[in-house]
Amino acid sequence: MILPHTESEIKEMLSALGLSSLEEMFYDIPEKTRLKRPLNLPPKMSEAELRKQFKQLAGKNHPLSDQISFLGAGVYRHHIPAIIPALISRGEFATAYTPYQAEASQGTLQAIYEYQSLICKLVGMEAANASHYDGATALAEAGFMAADISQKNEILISRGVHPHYRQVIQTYSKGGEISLMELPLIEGETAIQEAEKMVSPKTAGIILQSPNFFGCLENILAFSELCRKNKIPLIISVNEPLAYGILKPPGELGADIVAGEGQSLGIPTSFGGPHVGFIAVKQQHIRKLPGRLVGMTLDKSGKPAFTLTLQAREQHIRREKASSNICTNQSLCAVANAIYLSVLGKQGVQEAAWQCYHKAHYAFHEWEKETGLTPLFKAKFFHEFAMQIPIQSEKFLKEMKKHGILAGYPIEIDYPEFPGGILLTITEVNTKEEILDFSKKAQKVLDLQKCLNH
Amino acid sequence: MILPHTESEIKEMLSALGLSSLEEMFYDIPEKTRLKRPLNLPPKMSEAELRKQFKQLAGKNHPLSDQISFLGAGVYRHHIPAIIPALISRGEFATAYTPYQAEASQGTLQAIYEYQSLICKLVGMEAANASHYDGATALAEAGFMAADISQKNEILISRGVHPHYRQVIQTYSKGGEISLMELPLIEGETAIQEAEKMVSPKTAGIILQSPNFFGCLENILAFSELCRKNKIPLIISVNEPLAYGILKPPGELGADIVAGEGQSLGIPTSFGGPHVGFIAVKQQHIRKLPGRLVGMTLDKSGKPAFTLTLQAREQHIRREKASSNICTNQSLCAVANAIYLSVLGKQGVQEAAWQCYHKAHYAFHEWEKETGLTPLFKAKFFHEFAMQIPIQSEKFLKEMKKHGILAGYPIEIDYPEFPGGILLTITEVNTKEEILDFSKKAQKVLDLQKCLNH
Amino acid sequence: MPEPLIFEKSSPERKGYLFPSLDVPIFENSLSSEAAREDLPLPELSELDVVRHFTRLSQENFSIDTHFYPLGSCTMKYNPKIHDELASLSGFSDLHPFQPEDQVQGALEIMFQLQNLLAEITGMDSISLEPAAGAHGEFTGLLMVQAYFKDKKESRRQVLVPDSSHGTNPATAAMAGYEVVQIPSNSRGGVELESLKQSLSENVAALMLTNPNTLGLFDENILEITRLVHEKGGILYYDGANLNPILGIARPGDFGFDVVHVNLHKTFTIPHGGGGPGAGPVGVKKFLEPYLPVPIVKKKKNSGQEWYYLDDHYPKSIGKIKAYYGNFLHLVRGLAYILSQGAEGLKRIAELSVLNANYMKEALKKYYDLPYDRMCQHEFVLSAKKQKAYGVKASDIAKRLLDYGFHPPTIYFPLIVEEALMIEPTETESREMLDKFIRAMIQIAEEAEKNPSLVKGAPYTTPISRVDEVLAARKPNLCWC
Amino acid sequence: MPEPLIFEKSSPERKGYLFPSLDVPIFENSLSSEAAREDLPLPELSELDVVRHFTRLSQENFSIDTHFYPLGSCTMKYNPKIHDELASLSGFSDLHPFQPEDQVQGALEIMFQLQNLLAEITGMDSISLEPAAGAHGEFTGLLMVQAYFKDKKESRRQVLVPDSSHGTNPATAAMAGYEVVQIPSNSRGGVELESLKQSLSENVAALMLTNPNTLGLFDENILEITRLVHEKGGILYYDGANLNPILGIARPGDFGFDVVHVNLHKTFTIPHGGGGPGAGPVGVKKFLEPYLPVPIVKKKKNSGQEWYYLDDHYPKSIGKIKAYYGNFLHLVRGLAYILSQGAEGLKRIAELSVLNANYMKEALKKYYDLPYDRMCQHEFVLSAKKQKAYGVKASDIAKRLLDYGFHPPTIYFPLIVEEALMIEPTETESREMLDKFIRAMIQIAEEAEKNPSLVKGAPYTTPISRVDEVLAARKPNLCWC
Ligand SMILES: Cc1ncc(COP(=O)(O)O)c(C=O)c1O
Ligand SMILES: Cc1ncc(COP(=O)(O)O)c(C=O)c1O
Repeated sequence: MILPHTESEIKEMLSALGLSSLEEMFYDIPEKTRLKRPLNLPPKMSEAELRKQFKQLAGKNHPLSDQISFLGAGVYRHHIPAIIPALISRGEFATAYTPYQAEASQGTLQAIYEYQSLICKLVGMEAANASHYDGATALAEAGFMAADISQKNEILISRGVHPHYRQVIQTYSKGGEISLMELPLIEGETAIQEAEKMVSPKTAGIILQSPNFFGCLENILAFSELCRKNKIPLIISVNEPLAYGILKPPGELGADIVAGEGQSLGIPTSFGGPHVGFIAVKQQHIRKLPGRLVGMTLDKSGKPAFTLTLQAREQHIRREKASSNICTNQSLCAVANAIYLSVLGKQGVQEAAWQCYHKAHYAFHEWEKETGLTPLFKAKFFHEFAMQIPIQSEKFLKEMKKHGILAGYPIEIDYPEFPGGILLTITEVNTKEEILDFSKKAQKVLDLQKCLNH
Repeated sequence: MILPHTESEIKEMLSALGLSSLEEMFYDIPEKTRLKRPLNLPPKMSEAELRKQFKQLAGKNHPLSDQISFLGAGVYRHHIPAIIPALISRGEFATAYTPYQAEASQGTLQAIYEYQSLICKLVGMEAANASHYDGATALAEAGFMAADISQKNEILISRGVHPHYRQVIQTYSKGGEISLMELPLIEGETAIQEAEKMVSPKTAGIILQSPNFFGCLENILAFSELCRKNKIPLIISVNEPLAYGILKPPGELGADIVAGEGQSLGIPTSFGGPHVGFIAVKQQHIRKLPGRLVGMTLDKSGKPAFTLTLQAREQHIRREKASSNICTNQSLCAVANAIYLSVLGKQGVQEAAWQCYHKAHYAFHEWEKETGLTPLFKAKFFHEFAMQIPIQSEKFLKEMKKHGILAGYPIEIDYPEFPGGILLTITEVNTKEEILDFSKKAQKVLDLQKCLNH
Repeated sequence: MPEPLIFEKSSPERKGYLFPSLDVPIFENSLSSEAAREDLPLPELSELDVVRHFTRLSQENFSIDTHFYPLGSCTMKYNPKIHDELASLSGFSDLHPFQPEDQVQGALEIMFQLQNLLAEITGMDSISLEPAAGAHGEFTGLLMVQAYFKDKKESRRQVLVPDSSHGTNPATAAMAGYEVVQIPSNSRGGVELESLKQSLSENVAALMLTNPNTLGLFDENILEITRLVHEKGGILYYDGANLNPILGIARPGDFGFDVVHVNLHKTFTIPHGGGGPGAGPVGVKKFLEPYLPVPIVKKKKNSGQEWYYLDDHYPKSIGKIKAYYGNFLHLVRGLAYILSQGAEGLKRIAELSVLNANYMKEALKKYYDLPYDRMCQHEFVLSAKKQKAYGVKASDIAKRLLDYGFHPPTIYFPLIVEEALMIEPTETESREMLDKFIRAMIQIAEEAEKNPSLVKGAPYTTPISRVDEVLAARKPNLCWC
Repeated sequence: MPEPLIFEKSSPERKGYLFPSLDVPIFENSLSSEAAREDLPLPELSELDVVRHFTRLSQENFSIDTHFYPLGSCTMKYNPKIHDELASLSGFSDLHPFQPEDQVQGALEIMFQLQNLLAEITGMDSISLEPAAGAHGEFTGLLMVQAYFKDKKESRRQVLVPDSSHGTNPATAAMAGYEVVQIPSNSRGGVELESLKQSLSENVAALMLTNPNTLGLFDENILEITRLVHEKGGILYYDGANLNPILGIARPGDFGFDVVHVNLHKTFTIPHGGGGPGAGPVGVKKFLEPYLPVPIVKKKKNSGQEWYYLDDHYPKSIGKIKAYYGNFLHLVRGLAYILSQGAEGLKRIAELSVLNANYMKEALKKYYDLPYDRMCQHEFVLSAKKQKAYGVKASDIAKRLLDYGFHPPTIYFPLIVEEALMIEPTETESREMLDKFIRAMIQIAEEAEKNPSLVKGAPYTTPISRVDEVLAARKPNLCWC
């Protein structure tokens, strides 16, 4: 990319300023800190060279579509309708910024208003913010919100919450006055009995994830009763919003705050980002929501119009008293979510969810029967479940990879209590053939290892 | 893609028509010819299945970018700025049709007006049509035009014109009353002395290509003098418009009609299509031009505006008296050309052309020196030249392919008089490294063959 | 604020694109001053200038992606985005037509499959994918007809076309060297049989027919027509631009047609690109196969493997009709469409395109004159006769529709209907959209009566007001000089 | 005709997307009625409905691709299309964050290289690419500061921010648990040194500074400021949102800053996406490295081969600040930008962004109040004080600019300037464009004087007229129910 200024224009512009060199514009910078050498960067590349270079770099990676993958663990492969990249790449969406000037930004504003509404409908809530960095940071800020609502500072968080999310909320908590206590799991589900014991007058709220990191469905209702009894908010973390195409949504089960990740809804896995978080709440909490909100209003002539609203919560007005420091969010990904939920619509989202469900259950029973893998838990699941490998999981995964299969996520990285456990995810993208292929290859790998051990 | 109608809508709509089944709408079709069976087609595929299937099919091909290629022969690889696909894929350009309603089509109309102007500037003419199917059909219709202008019917066409183009004009000529006579070549250039002899009172015009199929630059000036003397139009066929970034354009050398191919200007090679043709003329011939024309005019309020014009030449008004039957043309490719010429601009087009020129001449001398190849002709060239292979060209090309190099086009397919000749093209896309690699591999191949022959 | 011309945005020495630097020595013995050009009067802009210019221009268009676009005879249906994604795979777009066969097996397979599927859909025996558009297909078809008769040593000089035919039909026939004889339509909008009989003779090479015709009507006498022409040894040419409404319902081949062209850019969802590119494959019955343009894609077994190849061993071929092998990337799109629909899907397309058209026709016929009041197929033609009484022409109605946010129908075609408004909704539009358009048309009919100058002054909401076409033609300005 | 809501376009049972059919048996022992949801109140549309809806919505936006967009503090420069092409390569977009290292070497190489180049550009020792935006980077930075002092067993409770600072600075400091102390600006727009001295103490953890600051002014006392803070053991935090004008000219690290965040979505051309996503890498000096969020990309030799890996062996790390490793696809874009510019190119960017800003400032200062009349850097802040005398506010001027086809500047920020208009042209705009904008601003200044109600009633040309923000806040309607 080349800048538009020609040499003669530069001269003319300088002379309009009464200057004779570009350098003079920088005389406010102390002389001794002005860089006396060129930055040490590689020589500049033309567009064609860039393309070549990045194709080479991309070629050093091994995309999921070129292999069989049962990796999930918070980031899910789903079919992405072709219209999504086609629409969000439109310059008018991609190269606009925060819609501060409503009259010049109705496109973004309406799309985000629709996004907020669609998310609310999916998870059964009444208001959602205009997106957050990702599910993990959304959860962390939902934690702050809970503390703000209950005016307490000890949060009980389930060990079933995605490990990265727990790490992030841990990091965030160092700033605020929040402390975290972990709710243990029993058979893959958060132990309600333990939670009952742990709740105290200091408790600011409870965080569960459902389906949780192991894919198990949590008993949200039981926890919401516990929370209601103690007048503290229940926060549900959602990694896989598509599950709520068929599952009763947290909003209906008594969640006060739903903090989630929208990657599943039309966003590529992208080596982890950009993805998109959201925080959705019941009506009474809207003024505590962090981040931007788009509201529907009227214009001067009485026509419906959209605008950023309740900005008094935000940093650019409230500064240190703001509900959060978030400014730039993940708007374009939110638009992708809105397009996804619109084009799949009611039936498509249900279909996608049911396919995940049936395929995952098919795989579960097939693998239980045909391979040496055994289920780690008995809990109900959506499209993800943990299994025990009779050999070292690292070994197993490596061998399976040689057969062209990414055979899941080794749980013990985060849960030393489950050595040899792997987390397996099946979505509508996986085929029966792939599931059967897994069986065959897993048997082969395990047989060989048994043989070698003898 | 699913149609919008729900079952209940279909019922309601049918009943609005007083019908009880969809079938009844087709009762005008004689019963016995109504298809009684489903069409014999593969089962329908979802978007995801389509994507998989076509990726597989694409995977069975070997794109140019994954190898070293010196193939040209009328279709040229050049760097394509990323903005071209980004802009022409915009729905407003891609999913509009012929701009019959000017007020709703100023985008397309202005872009095409700019295209016409840019093409004129590149080849030195005064008016161009809004595109043609490709260079070959443009040339054929330019031939008809010439016959129309001179009111004669025998066209002299150089043997240096692209063989496909000659075949196409041959095919086209079967319709009209045109007959073709071939102008022979001497040393790769069209023989002016022969032409002088062949011109007769029946001659309707002369067709040359420059640079011609062998890459040689023709002496346009000499032919234009001959044509002027005989009051017949000179038609210049252009395969590689980029050459006119540095070469004196045909318009300045006396061409009356320039018929060309725009693929070089921002269009991928695409296995041969869609590409885009154009016909450009001097002002006095505009009413004989086939195809659409966009003109600049004013709107009711006096503002500049664009519209299709001189439509009285066209089939939808003149029917059998039209100057051509063309209706749908290659509009979107023309817009791509316009973007290409705009973003490269004066300097970029010159730079691209010079790079082609210098690289091709470097390769020519390098290969002449370092390999057993010898130049077939002594004529000046732009970025393409013919060389003699000391072994069977088929053999040579096959062996070179094994080394990852597409080593040009075997001329003898079309020119039996040059057995063992290959046509080599070097554009700005080729690197010095590739050129040197060719030398190395060509030596290897030839040495081995020599060895085997002994 | 319409956009200035790209030339007006130019500034000397500005650059928009950077090339890798030259990695070979400059060739010293360079171009002579006779050979080198002096000036290159192209504009000079930055990349941003160009992006902004063409983005803004695009926004001045109506298009399917932004507006209902019921342009009759053009089948402006939705163009699925997935097709663009597939066509842009480098395994397709980055192929050279002269690459060796082993490097393009996937491309050839696509063409082979499309040839077969189009043959099945049209009821023909063989397909050429070479023509670039419908009119190009017509020309190809007539050249085959010509070659056939030449081969049979028959000299037939005439081609018959109904007066309702598309302009390309007579224009093509003339281009192919034929004398064009026009056949009038009967009161049902079909071919007037008596005239046809009178015009038929040993001098007639072919009848070119669109059926459903450009009035959107299916000619009930189709079998009689084909019989009559065949009886006189003539060839039946089917203009398949209107194939949409009979997909899976009936096949031109089964009516007796010998040559068919189809417009992939109409029925088969290739985006129209502001006027092209399209693709106009041609199908023929067995007896015309020898004349097909070359090459045709064939399949053989090569040491047990399937092997696709380009066959140009057709000694009687009319030759090449276009350089290389057709608008290949569009063939990718066309195939993708057929595969995404299957047999049932294609039939459904036909049915719903016809349903949509009839639904609109019935709703509008009270407000606009309907010259042929019968079941239509994918489109129907109204006349603005009634409105003309108030001084409002079809073109005025068209312009006024723009203010209602609709692209207008095709107007003044077919020529046999006075003040024609030719409406083709296509099957991809929902009933709500049809209803909205119907309401707008009714409102305009009212405006025409009560406030004709309002309609005649339209459009009011477009980037420019009505253009001066007379000025454009009187002083043609085709190039910015 | 603004576009209806997507919900209003819904029709029961309509479908927009087809899945491959289920290829496994249905799991019979299905969801219980307590677990299963009853209704899913999502809209039902066709693919065309959705394409048309969002295409039309997009057209209601101003954007860089369509309009000059001199939104101060946001660096709305051109976003090269090639970057989008590169980021969409499946070798990048189709990677899972938990794929084994050997399958993502290219991705890690990109991150490694970007870490190094950003370190060089900012003059820092180490970079984390994890933060998703500027504010996120600030938070990361302050948590590191906190961890550092905790480690040193120092308890420092205050963070200083100038009154000209961006809102995220104090908000972040508060979020990180600090007491925020605001430092006033001096008459040159810089930090008031006396106040700074008075505020400094052993209780101050850090000073957060934007320099050039949000007035677009470079604080000439920068070395004195960093010296003073360091003297008291405080940390110097650099808000790098305004890095653009000093690229290759000077480096925050060389001024003495210890922590820096940069906004890849400003300086480094990541498209802003209507509000995000962005990317806000953070750089630190050596002594803060142990506290960096994990993981960091490292390189080693693996049996002679270069090998990239994710290193999370940072026992003192503040932990993770985001799931996975940052907004990776944006890192691809950021790296592409740096590589496309090289050292010279980056410096040129700085120079021309400053030239553009000063050029506009000089042209406009006769018509608008310029509170700090000195050389500016990439942006400058005018005040609509003069116009306010006629009842015309900064927001009115902003709205009126829309009618002239320009996106307005940032308004009412920084807070220390009354009726602020903060203009950042960026280097990718040509002088013609600046001149056009200048003319519009001058014309509006005239209108404000002669016809203030014209300006106060603006805009007149946008899809909607001025929105009722009071209503929006009084009766918040955040969800279509
Ligand atoms: C009935 C009919 N025949 C022929 C054509 C010509 O097709 P094309 O425009 O692709 O050349 C058209 C379309 O324009 C048409 O509608
Ligand atoms: C000076 C300054 N600091 C910080 C930020 C915050 O960056 P972000 O919006 O990426 O969180 C911005 C931009 O909004 C800014 O302009």
